[in-house]
Amino acid sequence: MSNSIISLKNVTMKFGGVTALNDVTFDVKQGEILGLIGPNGAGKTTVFNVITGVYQITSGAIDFDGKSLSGTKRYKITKRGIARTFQNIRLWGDMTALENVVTATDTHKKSGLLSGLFGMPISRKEEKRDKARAQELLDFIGIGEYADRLARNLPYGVQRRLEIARALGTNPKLVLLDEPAAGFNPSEKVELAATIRKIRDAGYTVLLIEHDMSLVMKVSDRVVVLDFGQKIADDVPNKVQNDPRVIEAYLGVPEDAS
Amino acid sequence: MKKRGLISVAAAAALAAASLVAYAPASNAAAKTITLAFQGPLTGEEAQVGQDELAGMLYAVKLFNAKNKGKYVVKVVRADDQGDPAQAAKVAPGIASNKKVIGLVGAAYSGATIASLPFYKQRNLAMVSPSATRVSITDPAAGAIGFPVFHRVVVTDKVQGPSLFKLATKGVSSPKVFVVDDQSAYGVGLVDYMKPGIPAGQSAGFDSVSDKTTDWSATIAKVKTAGANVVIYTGYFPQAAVFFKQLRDSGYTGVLAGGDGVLSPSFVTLAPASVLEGVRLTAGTVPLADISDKLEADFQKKMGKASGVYAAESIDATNIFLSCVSKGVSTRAAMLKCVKKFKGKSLTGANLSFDKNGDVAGGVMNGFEVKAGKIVFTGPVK
Amino acid sequence: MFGNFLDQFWSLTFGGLSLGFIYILIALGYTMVYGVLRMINFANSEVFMVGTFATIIIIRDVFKFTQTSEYATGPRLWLILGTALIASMLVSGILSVLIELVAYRRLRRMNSGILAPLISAIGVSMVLAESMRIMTDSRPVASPRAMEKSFIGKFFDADIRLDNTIIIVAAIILLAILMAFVNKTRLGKAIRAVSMNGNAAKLMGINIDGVVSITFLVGGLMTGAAGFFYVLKYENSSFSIGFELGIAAFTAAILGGIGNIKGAFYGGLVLGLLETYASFFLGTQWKAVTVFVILVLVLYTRPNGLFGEAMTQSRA
Amino acid sequence: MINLRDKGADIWERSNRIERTFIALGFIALAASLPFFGGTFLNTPIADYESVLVYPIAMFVLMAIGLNIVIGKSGLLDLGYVAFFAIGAYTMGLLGTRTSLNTWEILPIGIAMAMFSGVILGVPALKLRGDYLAIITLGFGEIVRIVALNLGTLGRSEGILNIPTPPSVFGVEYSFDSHRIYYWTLLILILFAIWMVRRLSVRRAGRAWESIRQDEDAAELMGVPTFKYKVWAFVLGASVGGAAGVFYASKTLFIAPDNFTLQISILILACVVFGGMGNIWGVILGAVILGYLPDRIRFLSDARLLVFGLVLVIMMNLRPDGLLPRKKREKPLPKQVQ
Repeated sequence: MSNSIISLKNVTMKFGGVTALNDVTFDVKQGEILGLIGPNGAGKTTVFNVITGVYQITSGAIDFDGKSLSGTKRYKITKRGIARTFQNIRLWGDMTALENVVTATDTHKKSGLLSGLFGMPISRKEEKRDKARAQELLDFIGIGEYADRLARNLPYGVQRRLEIARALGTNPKLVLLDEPAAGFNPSEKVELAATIRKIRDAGYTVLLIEHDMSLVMKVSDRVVVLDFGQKIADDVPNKVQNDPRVIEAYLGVPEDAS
Repeated sequence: MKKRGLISVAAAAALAAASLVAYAPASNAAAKTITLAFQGPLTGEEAQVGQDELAGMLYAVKLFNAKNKGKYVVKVVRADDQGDPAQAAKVAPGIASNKKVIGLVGAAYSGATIASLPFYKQRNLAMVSPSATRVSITDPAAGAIGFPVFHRVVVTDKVQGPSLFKLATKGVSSPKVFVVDDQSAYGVGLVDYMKPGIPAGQSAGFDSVSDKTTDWSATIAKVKTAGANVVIYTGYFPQAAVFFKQLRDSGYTGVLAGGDGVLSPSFVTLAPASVLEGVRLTAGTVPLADISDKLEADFQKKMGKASGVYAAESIDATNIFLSCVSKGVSTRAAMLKCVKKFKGKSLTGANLSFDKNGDVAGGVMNGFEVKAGKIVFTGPVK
Repeated sequence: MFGNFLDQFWSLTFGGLSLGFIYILIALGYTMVYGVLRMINFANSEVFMVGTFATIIIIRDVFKFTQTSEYATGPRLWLILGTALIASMLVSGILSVLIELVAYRRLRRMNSGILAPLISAIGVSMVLAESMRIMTDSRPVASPRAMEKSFIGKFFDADIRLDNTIIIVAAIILLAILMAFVNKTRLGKAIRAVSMNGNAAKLMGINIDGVVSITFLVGGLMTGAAGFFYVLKYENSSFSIGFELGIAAFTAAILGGIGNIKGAFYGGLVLGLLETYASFFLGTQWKAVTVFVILVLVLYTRPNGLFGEAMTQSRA
Repeated sequence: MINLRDKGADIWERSNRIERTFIALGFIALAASLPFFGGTFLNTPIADYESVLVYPIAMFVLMAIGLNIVIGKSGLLDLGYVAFFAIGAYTMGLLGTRTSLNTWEILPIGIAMAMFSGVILGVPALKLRGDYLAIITLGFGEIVRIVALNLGTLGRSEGILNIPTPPSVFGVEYSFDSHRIYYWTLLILILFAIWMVRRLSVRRAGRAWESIRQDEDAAELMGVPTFKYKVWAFVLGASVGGAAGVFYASKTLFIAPDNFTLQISILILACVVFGGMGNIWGVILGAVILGYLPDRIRFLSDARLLVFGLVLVIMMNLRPDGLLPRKKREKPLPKQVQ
């Protein structure tokens, strides 16, 4: 357990009378790609939301890098090294692709508002550095040529990738990807799988929610399965695939369209 | 469809606007054209006071023009300051630098007057205000900031405050007086000058209520717990009517009183006669109808509406300028001199002249009472 | 002071309650539109103002009352009140629908955000208030007294007045009808569907424009009723009353939790009472300050207003 | 519809440094020469043209630039902006009449007071959901006015009289009727405000505000300290309003609570939205038009506010993003996805 980067211990999340997560425990190890799957409404996105501080958990504990996350403000969680993408794309549409990423890199800027106002050298230097870094990230994700386009005018697939680039812009240790392949065609999915591995290889740890089983099984080092807010499996992909409880969970609910 | 709708709305509004543009008397080639100005709120929330005063001024001018056909044509420039000092500060320099204007009736409000004064002083334009009652404008102790151009035909709060108290408590044994102001400079000023004259033990309390208030429950509760038998409201008639109505409806039976802000022919139309019966009012002059019913009827015929609060003052103020005009005055300097020296009669027949600070000399406070839905003159307050 | 307060407690409470019900009805004009469009219907205050004039015209010009008339009684009184109520509601309701057409519809189709319609609605309120000012010669207009303000009973030490009672009872009936409409009828359900999720409702084939029009109509009807009650209680109106009451009613809607009917109800009651008590304790001049300070405190501890249903805590 | 903003931006982008300097200087020269057009069709009937240039036009422009930081840049609906204007003005009124400090010395104090009250208001208010902010700020605007109306030291409804004009600078005399001098001074303040806003817009703060405006939750989850930047937006907006207030009091010599009503807040908001929220040139244009129009149409007498209202309705319907909207410089790609 010593090399785990984040660990959820007995996490329970209730909304009024509804229990979205029930006593969930798992951890993500440094440098792995962990797939998080489950039928619709199983609580996958809720996991992302409790990790990133959108919701305060009802009970349990979440430790990141050996320290608790509880009570940490959302933007500070990001600063500590957790970044995410959104299932329904939430880019800043009126900014260019590059600006989207640069805004994320701002997390680690030292220069504040006043030094920006008076054009102090530190501010100018950081601007230059971060713009270069943002361009690098766009290239890394493979959408470098779109840098100067407004985000909302980008093709769908590029927007999805830009979400990832923006998350990487915050210089995270752990990247949470929420259905990055939603709406992709098979060839795009293959490319994406390669990209996710590339991200891992670049030293980031990845926690991945994805509906496409084959993609998850292909890229993940390990898979956690949730059903009705409870963890029902946690193992390497091919073992999970054959777990009877997992099969039941998936067959027990109507097949979902995506 | 959509666009046409909008355009027709705009066209209708433009027509409406065009029909509202003031009717200007046709100028006669031989006649001498004289321009006077009116300054006061003509649009926005305070518009009523200004519109009523403007009507008074236009009435006086109409009479004058008719009488002096072929000799003089007096025109009126309307300077709408919305009763707002900020607006006044940009209107005043415009009027001040308009060389045709040789006299100004206004400003209606004290705040707007103060904001305008520097410009009129600099350009030597005589002002006669029908309704700016704030003491500090002419008070030498406060620097007499209006000197020399400012004059007023209305008695200040300094005189009215104590008179109002006197009238309100007249004939009341062991009066307990509750005073409510409307938070305006006028209302607060009246109270400030009334306060020192209130004998010990006769004060039941004070309240200060925004002139936008509609529900007076809290003030009424205070009046009742204080056990007041005299209630004085220092504000304007629309709120006074509502306040008095609610007070009476809640079972209050004592005396009700108000100052010249309440003295309007409209006041009695705003509440049932039974409610307003016996309300006591003070003012420097009197409503046109109390001077003579014929005057009020003529006013309504010529202006198409009933006269307002400061109608008599507006007419008096205008007449001062007009009398100077008929003496041949046609420059600002001459006008200022003429106004300063003016000695004449007011509409009521009282002597009208100014002291050296611009206040109306020897102003008296008159008393009024509402009887059977009418405001009746009851003689000077002594 | 506190002893005095107890003496006057019930009088103050009745005054505050009937004012509160007027706030509630105006607040509904804001809250229903907000619920469906997530927009502040700035012109609603003038819808109210026009409603008060409709009542005055009915009482003064149709039934020919003057300040010296005999008061109406019996069936004639109820006929007059009923006519005036319905006239105010209809005038305001229709005006409200027209406002939506002129100020909102085109902008809504263009997805222009919330501010352009806000300014456009501010423009409409200026037009309405200024037209009314010109028509009324900038004067306040009185509604002659049509009914005696008689006391019909006593509650502890306070007199219960007929007009206050009518307002409270009639307002409660209107609210009950409104609740039934929103909860039970097809149209009402469509309104709720749109206010919960506009896009989903659209996908399910709900005619959004129709629903929006109906919402403005219903909000206008309620606001018009408030205009009638206002005239019944205060017996006057002026071109400028909309602004002040509109702000108060909007505050009430926020206080209760904007966007839902229950919020408007509790918000209006709380504000009506609060204003009245605060005026008594702190002086009327500090009324607005007290109200806003309490509003801040409430929103700080309950970000969705006193009785607002928590929308999802966050959209993330 | 033609997008003048984009045209302008195109020309700007195609110009080199020297050309840009000339364009900028040209505009400044044009603005500075406005007082000399009093004799032309620009003249305002009844109101004094040069006074109108100072107030409302230049004053509105300055305040609209300030409010634009709050509402246009970071998307916070502030309906009580007049409060900061009032605080600046009352600081000038109090200190100007009771101490020997002069306008230039009071200016930073007034700005500081406005900024301080921006923090006092912003810290509780900015934790609230966006829609509620509107009513809280509206309340704050009213509170400031009511306090001025009821506190003896602030002169209550009588206000503060005899506020001194600024002392002369480099031999330039400020007399109450030297409207041009005030106008040019305001122009300098406006240029300074434009410089500040532009400087901030291209850097970290500008991006933070922009991200908050577009999707606040996403911004926070991407590590933007949203609360801090919202307070900053508020405080900077307040500082501009405060500066306008100080200067205003020193121009009119007399202030009273009546000068600081909610209507001013609404008018300034209208300037921002009418001109083109978020785009500083649009905001300036909006303020110029809405400040100027009511005085230009004074010949309509009674109906001028009615017509003003109609103009708002019609223009917002025709150009919902304002006269000069914020940048939308790209043509949508054919494959655009909703």
